[in-house]
This record gives sequence, structure tokens and C-alpha cells, in this order.
Amino acid sequence: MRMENAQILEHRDIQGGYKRLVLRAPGIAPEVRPGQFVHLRVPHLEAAVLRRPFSVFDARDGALSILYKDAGHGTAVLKGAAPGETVSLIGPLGRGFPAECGGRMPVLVAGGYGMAALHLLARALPRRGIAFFGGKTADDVLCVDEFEALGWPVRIATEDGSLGERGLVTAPLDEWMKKPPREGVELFACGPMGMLRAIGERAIAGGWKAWLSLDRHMGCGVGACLTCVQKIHAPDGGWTWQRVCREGPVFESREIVWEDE
Amino acid sequence: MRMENAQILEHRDIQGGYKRLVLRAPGIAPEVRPGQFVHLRVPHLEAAVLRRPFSVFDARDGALSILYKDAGHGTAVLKGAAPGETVSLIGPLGRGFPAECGGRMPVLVAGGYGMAALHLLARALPRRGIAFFGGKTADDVLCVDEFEALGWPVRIATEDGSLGERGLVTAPLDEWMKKPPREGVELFACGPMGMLRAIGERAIAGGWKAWLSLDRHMGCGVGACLTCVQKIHAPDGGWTWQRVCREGPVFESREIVWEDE
Amino acid sequence: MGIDLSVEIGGIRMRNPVMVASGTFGYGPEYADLVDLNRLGAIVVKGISPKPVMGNPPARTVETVGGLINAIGLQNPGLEGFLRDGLPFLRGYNVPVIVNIWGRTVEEYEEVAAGFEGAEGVAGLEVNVSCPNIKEGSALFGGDPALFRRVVSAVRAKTRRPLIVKLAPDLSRVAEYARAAEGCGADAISLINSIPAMAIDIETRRPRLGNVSGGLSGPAIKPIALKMVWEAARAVKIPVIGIGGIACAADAIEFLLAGATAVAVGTATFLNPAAAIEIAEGIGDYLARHGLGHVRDVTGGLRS
Amino acid sequence: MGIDLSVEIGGIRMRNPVMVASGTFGYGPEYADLVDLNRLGAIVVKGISPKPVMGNPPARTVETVGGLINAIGLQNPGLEGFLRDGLPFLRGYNVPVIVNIWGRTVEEYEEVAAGFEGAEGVAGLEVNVSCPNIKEGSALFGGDPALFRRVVSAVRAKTRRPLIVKLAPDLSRVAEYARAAEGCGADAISLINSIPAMAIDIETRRPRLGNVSGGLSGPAIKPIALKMVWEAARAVKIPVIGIGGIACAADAIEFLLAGATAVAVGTATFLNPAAAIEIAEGIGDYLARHGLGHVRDVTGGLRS
Ligand SMILES: Cc1cc2nc3c(=O)[nH]c(=O)nc-3n(C[C@H](O)[C@H](O)[C@H](O)COP(=O)(O)OP(=O)(O)OC[C@H]3O[C@@H](n4cnc5c(N)ncnc54)[C@H](O)[C@@H]3O)c2cc1C
Ligand SMILES: Cc1cc2nc3c(=O)[nH]c(=O)nc-3n(C[C@H](O)[C@H](O)[C@H](O)COP(=O)(O)OP(=O)(O)OC[C@H]3O[C@@H](n4cnc5c(N)ncnc54)[C@H](O)[C@@H]3O)c2cc1C
Ligand SMILES: Cc1cc2nc3c(=O)[nH]c(=O)nc-3n(C[C@H](O)[C@H](O)[C@H](O)COP(=O)(O)O)c2cc1C
Ligand SMILES: Cc1cc2nc3c(=O)[nH]c(=O)nc-3n(C[C@H](O)[C@H](O)[C@H](O)COP(=O)(O)O)c2cc1C
Ligand code: FES
Ligand code: FES
Repeated sequence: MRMENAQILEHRDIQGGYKRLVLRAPGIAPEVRPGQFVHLRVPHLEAAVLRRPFSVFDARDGALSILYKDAGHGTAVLKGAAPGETVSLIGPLGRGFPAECGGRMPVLVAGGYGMAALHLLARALPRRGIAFFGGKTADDVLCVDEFEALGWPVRIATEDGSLGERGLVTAPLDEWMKKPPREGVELFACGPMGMLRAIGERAIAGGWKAWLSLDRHMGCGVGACLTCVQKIHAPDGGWTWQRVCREGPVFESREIVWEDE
Repeated sequence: MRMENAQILEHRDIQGGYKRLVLRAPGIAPEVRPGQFVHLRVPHLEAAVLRRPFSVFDARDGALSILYKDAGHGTAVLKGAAPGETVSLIGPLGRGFPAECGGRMPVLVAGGYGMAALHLLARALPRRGIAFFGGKTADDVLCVDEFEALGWPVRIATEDGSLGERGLVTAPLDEWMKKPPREGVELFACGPMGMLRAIGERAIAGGWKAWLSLDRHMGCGVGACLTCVQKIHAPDGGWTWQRVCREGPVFESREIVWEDE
Repeated sequence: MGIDLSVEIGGIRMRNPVMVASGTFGYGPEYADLVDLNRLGAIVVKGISPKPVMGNPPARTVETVGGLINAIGLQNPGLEGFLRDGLPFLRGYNVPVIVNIWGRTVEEYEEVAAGFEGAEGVAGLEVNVSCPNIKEGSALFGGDPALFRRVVSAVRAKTRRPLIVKLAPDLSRVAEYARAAEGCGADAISLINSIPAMAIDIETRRPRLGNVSGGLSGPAIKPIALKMVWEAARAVKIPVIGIGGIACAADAIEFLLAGATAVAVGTATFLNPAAAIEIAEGIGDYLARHGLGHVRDVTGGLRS
Repeated sequence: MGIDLSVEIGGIRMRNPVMVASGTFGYGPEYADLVDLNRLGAIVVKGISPKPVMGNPPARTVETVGGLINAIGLQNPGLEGFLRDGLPFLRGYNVPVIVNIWGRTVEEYEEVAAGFEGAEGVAGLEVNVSCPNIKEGSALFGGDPALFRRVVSAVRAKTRRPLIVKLAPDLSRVAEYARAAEGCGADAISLINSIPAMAIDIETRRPRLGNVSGGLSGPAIKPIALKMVWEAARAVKIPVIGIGGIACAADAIEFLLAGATAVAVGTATFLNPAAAIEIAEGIGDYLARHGLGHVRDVTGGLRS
């Protein structure tokens, strides 16, 4: 983990409000493992007191990139940052995904920008499996080509049916899981809490492991402020808080105490 | 007085930290009288709660321009505003200069960006006189050509001697005033308080009128908040507060109660 | 079905719940060229005392991160001056005028309150017991429960007009003061006033304000104000006017949900003179979007 | 002539006057990869109570204009947990460690204070009587003068270590509490803690914080904190630690001029983990620029 002033190399629209930001970060980029994130200080966001966490979508040749959506005020201002400007990053942060699947078939499930957390994993896993991407509309289904180029077939569902199946991403997943491969499956997911919970429940029911990357509001990003806590089952039958920024953002589904939010 | 969203037509460097901002303001521009100002909302200055006042340097053809210096955080952010962007203005504000000189010879005295308040006046006065410009360095002496093109000879003094005489602007003024023209003089000045006071004292001593444009911190800019008050002699021998934004920014030197600041 | 934004505060009927706060809107004419005064919920004028007051030496305001410190020192033309030079202008409009009043002694509070008894065009009084900019007197009234009761009761006895008591931003005792105001006959309470604050110029090593310290207002204080309004609203049955850092409709709606019947916009007017009017419109949009017919359906609607 | 940034707070010698504030720097290891802990004036760790505390449900923080509302609820591993898992790491550094302590009862305060008597590597204690996030107890201690005296005296009796009392942000009575702390034997006081505050999600109509309300910190509160520090410093002879919204050297120097001997940086660390170190450097530059040899030449240097 380190702090680095990263220069913007590229900043371009992908589709429907999503942008890709490529940053020169020779200190951080080589250290990034799949599922880790960076804590980014939005330039010119004057009235803000917090950084914003973003999954590292890609990291190579001393550069890293993130994908983000114009979702609030911080990202609206971030959109204005121009190539050549400098962005302060802290990273890589969090523990990320285990980049192995114990001989089972890896299944990636993403909702919206969740696929950003899975891209490095798709590259790092010892074998290819299958990916399921969901979103509200076709605009929320990103970078399918890049996953396919890595050898991952991608199944798509959108809530409005504008791309792939109409409905939630769990529908094609359930359909596919009716005949799981003989060697078993290992799930890796990132997306909204509701989706993660649905996948976690399926994993527990099916006896598989599901590695879920949680999206929690963050303060410090490094474990100091205790903002980002998640209830985790304790060995004694009770529960403890764990910090999504430090012990997470990825937890195995059995670890998580689900609550109504 | 009105509020108007003015589009930036031009925004360019003049010299040494000074910029000129030209705004399309068809509602405000035709109304501006010499020495009036606009209250400008700096775009993207997120943590600010106040507008900033700027003298109108020029106003014609539905556009107005201001000259400003990168003097603090607000102007540093303003510098980044790009042509095409919109800037909210309130104006024209204040009473400005009387655009006549009672048959006397008009003498303009400016310190730094103070010349911005005098430019429209130089155009509007019924006769040409002489102008004295002062500044710390040559960089602080602006738009001499434009005044000369209007028929005003300009005498210059800089504190470091990098342009014109070395010293304060009062030196060449005093020199010139040793032989005032027969018809008498009328002074019009804008600049730092020290300079205005020096000129006011000379005017009182010499029996001339000096119209001084004051630079006071402002809140509302329209007379509501009572931030910008100046002590003014009252008819009964006492004093009253007047609002620089509403009753000013121009006062005749005899009106002002000078205090150590 | 139309949307009804009107509210009533102790008998003052307002077309919408968004007022402009005392001291930030002068006496009306200053902003009259820029905004249609008749579209405001109410105008609360700058604080009036029995005699004219000169106020503090400049600098009188300082900008801070998301806020403004002011130390105007309650400059005002006094009761007579306002009745003669200020009020007639406002009578020309169709908007409730609430006169903010204060004094340096209980007797002064009584005097200025009584002075408005006959005055035409005054919809109600707001008693300021909370200005952080008066050294000798007023600050005390808002910081001492016994004195607070005395001044509110005294003013109540002198006026039949709707009486709003503006509380001091006393973090630890807001509910106590709110109940005291109610107990002493106030028709409504308003809060918060600006919060005691200070800024120093490190180069000159002098206070940035002529008066050394002043009161902080603006978006910076909104979360503090909201907490106090929520506490006050739970403590009393009379209407509460929420004030503090309100700059957009969402801010105002937060205060309504916390229990305010109306709000007042102060510092935000300086950046955007039309802020209060736009906020009233925004509340209307919110009601429409949420299928609510009346702004009172929002007041106190915080779920827990 | 060199510039001397060192200060002493009740016997704690610090190489510079810039500490990191309780609750914003964890227990040390969290930021150790990013900043050299040995360059900090002191580390104040997150508040410790006798037994482990789980704290509040999420959401635990909300960003506001120039500020942060937190309602962590004082989650901590308890005295034993900290002695076992936290303190040993910090002993590896050459920086004074100040342990922030709190309890729900006077007895709990005594218990946790006594628990550090034998502990190696603890330079001093900071007693938090002011957290706005404990419903049943702690908030009271800072808001009631009699209880305040009891808890400070009780802790004083249990520890020979340097004792810093962290005051509640009680706007109207800060000098009174400062003097009470001094009178009860505190070696220093620190202020301010975060200010009670709240935020509401207008779409869900629910509080944005799991705990409904929390405490506001960050640049938004700096002018309020500065005013309170100035008042407190004039009321007591013991050193004052200024806290609240400090984000750059100029902010810190304002607090020193107002009478603080040292400062603590809290929320600003989240944006810039090196904030405290850069502020210490900036104070050095200021001293050099103003021809001052020692940081104590700045403390209390406000002109009027
Ligand atoms: C581990 C992690 C990885 C993330 N990766 C991505 C990514 O790859 N791409 C992407 O677009 N977004 C990602 N996010 C969400 C991102 O951090 C921002 O929260 C989101 O972009 C909205 O921020 P804003 O500044 O525009 O919103 P604002 O409204 O300005 O935010 C206000 C505050 O709320 C917080 N906040 C708002 N929405 C969320 C949210 N959904 N989750 C957490 N905090 C929130 C902000 O961080 C900030 O503190 C990730 C979040 C986490 C925790
Ligand atoms: C009537 C009038 C006309 C002006 N005309 C011009 C002009 O033509 N060109 C120009 O460059 N400047 C002019 N100024 C000064 C200008 O308004 C700004 O104050 C200055 O540019 C610095 O602002 P800032 O936002 O960069 O500073 P910041 O440091 O961001 O300002 C903080 C606060 O201090 C105030 N402030 C800072 N310096 C001054 C100052 N010297 N006088 C008054 N308030 C100040 C700001 O308005 C703001 O409220 C004028 C001021 C007045 C009152
Ligand atoms: C410049 C200024 C002058 C003020 N004068 C008064 C006053 O005379 N009487 C009063 O009760 N409040 C006065 N206030 C307080 C405001 O009415 C309001 O309570 C406070 O500013 C908080 O609201 P805001 O954050 O929306 O500004 C003044 C505030 C400002 C900024
Ligand atoms: C997330 C967070 C947790 C905090 N926890 C504590 C605590 O445990 N004990 C304490 O005395 N103060 C705590 N504080 C208050 C800070 O120490 C400090 O007094 C306050 O935040 C004001 O300073 P700042 O504006 O620099 O953050 C906490 C503040 C924050 C933001
Ligand atoms: S964000 Fe601070 S502990 Fe996780
Ligand atoms: S700036 Fe508000 S009265 Fe002049």
C-alpha cells in the first residue's frame, strides 16, 4: 500500500455515463491483485472530505485503470478531470479475490460496474469458466468483448431486456446451474447487495463457495475509521465487525451475516 | 440591476497573472455606467458562499469584460473557466463615478487593477485629461495602450522601477500637480486604500474634488447584509455607515472618514 | 389534485413554507429588483432594536469552508427609523413581514415589541435572543434559562401579534429552551441562529473580524442545525421554523422531515438571490413526485 | 539558528506540535505503510473502554459540505484487547502514544484509567467526556458540570500519567468546563470533539446514519472550534490542544495563535494521510518566515 500522484493518461467515455480512467501509477499498478481497489482523491472536489474507492479494472505496464459511473456529485466532478492532470491514489487496498478455484469451474457474476472488480480475476484464474453480467439496461453491461477476448463466454441479462435476457442476472445463472459441471463450481461476484445476497444463498444451498465483493461507504479506506464495517460470523457463534476496506472487500458467502438493509 | 447567466466569450491572459474575461450579458451590459461593478459567482467554487465583485472594464455590444488578478483562491478557480461556460452575474451594481468634471481637467489615478474601474470613465468623460498608473512591477500596469488610444496620456510609476518612474504613483502625480491647469482638476481614482487616502488628502489640501472607488470585502453586493460599510461624515458632524456596494463604491474624498486600518 | 404549499405559523398564513432569514435580506428593497418578493413565504427583516445601532467595525464577514462568519453587530435604524423608512416599502407587497426584534435589556425588548403594536403591515414578531454579536447583553438572554423566560414572557405580555422565539444555538440544552419558549407563550420557535466562531489572519496575527468573533452560517452548519431542529421539534407542540445552511430544496426537505413546519433561507441568498423561491418550487416538485398533496404531509415524516 | 518545533504537554515531550486525533488514525498500523509514524508529534489512539464495544450499526459516516458526520459508536477492542493486540505494535516506534479512554459510568472511567498504570509505551491518557455517539452515558459527562468534575477527579486519582481532558463542544460553557478540568487536576485539555449533527435521506425519509445522529468534524467546524479553543485558552493555565477541522498549516497556526500549545489533525487525514506531517513542516516554514525560533513564540500570539 502506498500513496501516489498518478497522472491521467486517458479518460474516455465507454457508454451511457460510464467512463474509463487510465492512470500512470508505477508504484501501485504492479502490486495490484484481483479484486483490490484504490482510494482516489477526486481533483477539484473542494467541499469533500473523503476519497472515493474504485475497483482496479486493469493494471499493467505501470498504469492502472478504473471504470466508473456518473453516480453522484463526486463522480460528476471526476468526469471533468483531463489527461495530464494528477490524481492522488492510495492503493492497492483490501484483500481481493483468491485467484484460484481449487480445481472447480469458476463462475463470475457481475452487476453494473461490478465487472470492474472481476476483470483482473478473469485474467489471473488458472482456468476459464463462464461469466454472467447483469444491468438495468444495455448501457450497464460493460466490456463484454474484453472478457470474451480473455476466453470467457459471457451471458447477459438486463432488467429492461435491452440486451440479452430480460430480468435479473440470477435467471440465466440459475438456468445454467441446473446442470453444474462435474468438478463443481466456485463463484466470484461483485454488484449490488441484493444480487450478492442472492448468489450467496445459492452458493450455500448448492454447497459451493461464493466470493463476494461488497460495496460499502468508506471513510479512510485503510482500516482506521471503522466506517465500512460488515457483520461477519464469529467462530463462537456470535458475530464481529470486519472492515470491508481491510479484511474485505471480498468475503466468502458463509462469513457474511445478512441483514435487511 | 438584474441577475443574468452570462456566457464566456473570451478568457485570456494579459500579463503576469492578470486575465481578461469577456462575457455575453445582453441584459446587464447596456446598463453599465462608469465605475459600476458586477457580482460574479465563480463557477466550480464549491466551498464558497459568496460571489466576488469585479469592476466592469468594458461594456459594449451586449458583452462586458472584467480584468482580474489571480489574487486568492476564488480567482485561482475562476482562471480555469472556459469559453462557452456560463457565469452568473448580478449587476450593474453601485453608483459609480459621476461622468462629468465640471469644466475642470480630469485626472485619473489607478493602482493595479484599479484601472479597470476607470476605463469606461475615460471613455465617457466629456474631455480628455491625464492618467497616472501605478503598480508593484511592470506586470501590474495594464492596458496603457487602451487608455492612450482613447486620447489619455498615461504616466507610469512602479515600485521596483521596472516600468516608468520608480516609486509610488503619487510621485509623478505630485510632480505634475505642481503646475495644475488653470481650469482646475477633478480627480478620479481606484486602487489600494493607502493610495486612495493619499489622493484624497491631496485633493482636500488643493481644494479639488477626488472621486475615490473603494475596495471592500463584500457579502451580498446589493445592500442587504451590511458587510461592506464605510464611515462617512454625517451632516450633523458625526458619522454614519454607508454601504460601499450600494451608496458606493465611489465616494468623494470629503465624505470619507479615514481611519487607520 | 393540486399541490398545496401553504402553511400557517401561529396565525401567519404563508403561501409557501420558505421564508428569508433575518439579516440576510435587508428590509426588502435590496433584493426587490432581483426577485419577486410576493413569491416568498415570508420576509423576516434585519433585527430592530428600540434605538438606532451602529454595529461593529469592519471587517464584518469572513468566508470559510462552506460557511460565512458574520459580526455585523446588529446595525439597524431603530424602531422609529424602520417604521418611517423601512416598513412603508414592504406594505406595497403581498407577503407576510415578520419583524426580528432585540434589545440589550428586558425593558428594551418590551419597548420594541410594544412599538409594533399599532404598526400596519407587520404579520408577526421574531424575538432574537441569540445573536452572538452583542457583547454586553443579548447573548446572555439566550444562554441563561431564567433570563430567557423573563424576556420571552415580557415580550409576550407586550404584543398580541404572532410571536416567534429564535433560540440560541445551545447544543446541549435546545429542548429545554424550546419548551421554555412554548411555556412562556411563544406561538412558534425558530432555530438556529449562527454559531459562535472565529478566524485569524496568520500573517497579521489579528482576528479577521473587527469584532474578534462572530457567528457561523451557511452549508457548513446545516448538519448541526438539522440535529437541533429535530430535537426542538420533538420537545414542543408549537410550529418550528428550521434555519441553518439551507441552500437547495433537498436541504429544506430534510428540515421539514425533521419536524419543521417552515424554513428560512439565509446565507444561500448571497450566492443565489432566488434561492428561497427555487427551494419552494423544489418542495412542490418533491411533493408531486412522492404523491403528497400538502407540505404538512412532509413535516415530521422522518422514519426511524 | 535552528527552528525548534518541540513542545511539552503535561510532561509529554513531542518533537512537533501536530498530533493525530483519536478515532481517525486507528491504533497505528493502519497508516504505518503510508506515513512515517516517527514524524508525528503524538498518536492519540481510538477511544478505549474497559470492555470491548461493538459500536453502532452502519451507515457510520456521511459526508457533508466541508464536513463528515460520524456515528462509529466508539467501537473498540476494550482495555485487554488493546493491551494485547494494539499497544505492542506502537511500542516499536519512537512516538508518544496517548490513549483516549472513556466509560459508561464513573467506575468504568476509573477502571480503564487504572488499567494503563502498568502499561509500558503509554505516554499519557486523554479522557473523552464528550462523544456525541453514546446514548446512555458518556455524553452526559461532558454536559453536566457536576458529573464532569466527578469523572475527571476520579480518573485523576487513578493515574499518575499525564492527563488530558477532552471537552465536549458546549458552546456556551467552554470556559467553565476548561477551568473545572484544570481544577480537578488535568495536565492539559483538548478540544473540540465532533459537534452533534444529523443528515436525512429525503428519498427514503430515514436518517442517513444507523445511529440517527452523530458528530460533525472537518473543515466545516474549524471556525467554531477556533472560537472555543480561544476561549478555553484564556480560561486556564494548563496547555490546550486545539482540534477541529485542521487541514493545512495555516489552520494549525490559527489555533496556535489562539492559544493552543499543540494541535491534533483528525478528518483531514482521510483525504491526505500525510496531513499531520505536512502541517508540522508548514509550521516550521512559518516560523522561519517570521523569524521565530520556537513554536511557543506563536502560541497565544493573537494581537487585538
Ligand atoms: C470497494 C469498492 C469498490 C468500488 N468500485 C467502483 C467502481 O469500480 N466503479 C464505480 O463506479 N464505483 C465503484 N464504487 C463506488 C464508488 O466508490 C462511489 O461511491 C460511487 O462512484 C459514487 O460516488 P460519488 O462520489 O459520485 O457520490 P457522492 O454522492 O458524491 O458520494 C457521497 C459519499 O457517499 C459515498 N457513496 C455514494 N454511493 C456509494 C456507493 N454505492 N457505495 C459506497 N459509497 C458510496 C461516497 O464514497 C461518498 O463518501 C466502489 C465502492 C467500493 C466500496
Ligand atoms: C467594488 C469592487 C471592485 C473590484 N474590482 C476588481 C477588479 O476589477 N479586478 C480584480 O482583480 N479584483 C477586483 N476586486 C477584488 C475582487 O472582488 C476579489 O476580492 C479579489 O479578486 C480576490 O478574490 P479571490 O476570490 O481570489 O480571493 P479569496 O481569497 O478566495 O477571497 C476570500 C474572500 O475575501 C474577499 N476578498 C479577498 N481579497 C479582497 C479584496 N482585496 N477586496 C475585497 N474583498 C476581498 C473575497 O471577495 C472573498 O469574500 C474588486 C473588489 C470590489 C469590492
Ligand atoms: C450577515 C448576517 C446577518 C444576520 N443578522 C441577523 C439578525 O439581525 N437577527 C437574527 O435573528 N439573525 C441574524 N442572522 C442569522 C440568520 O438569520 C440565520 O439564523 C443564520 O444565518 C443561519 O442561517 P443560514 O445558514 O441559512 O444563513 C444573520 C446572519 C447573517 C449571515
Ligand atoms: C471517524 C471518527 C471517529 C472518532 N472517534 C473518536 C474517539 O474514539 N474518541 C474521541 O475522543 N474522539 C473521536 N473523534 C473525534 C476526533 O478526535 C476530533 O475531535 C474531531 O473529529 C474533530 O477534529 P477534525 O475536524 O480534525 O476531525 C472521532 C472523529 C471521527 C471523524
Ligand atoms: S473505510 Fe475506514 S475502516 Fe474502512
Ligand atoms: S455587500 Fe452586503 S451590504 Fe454591501
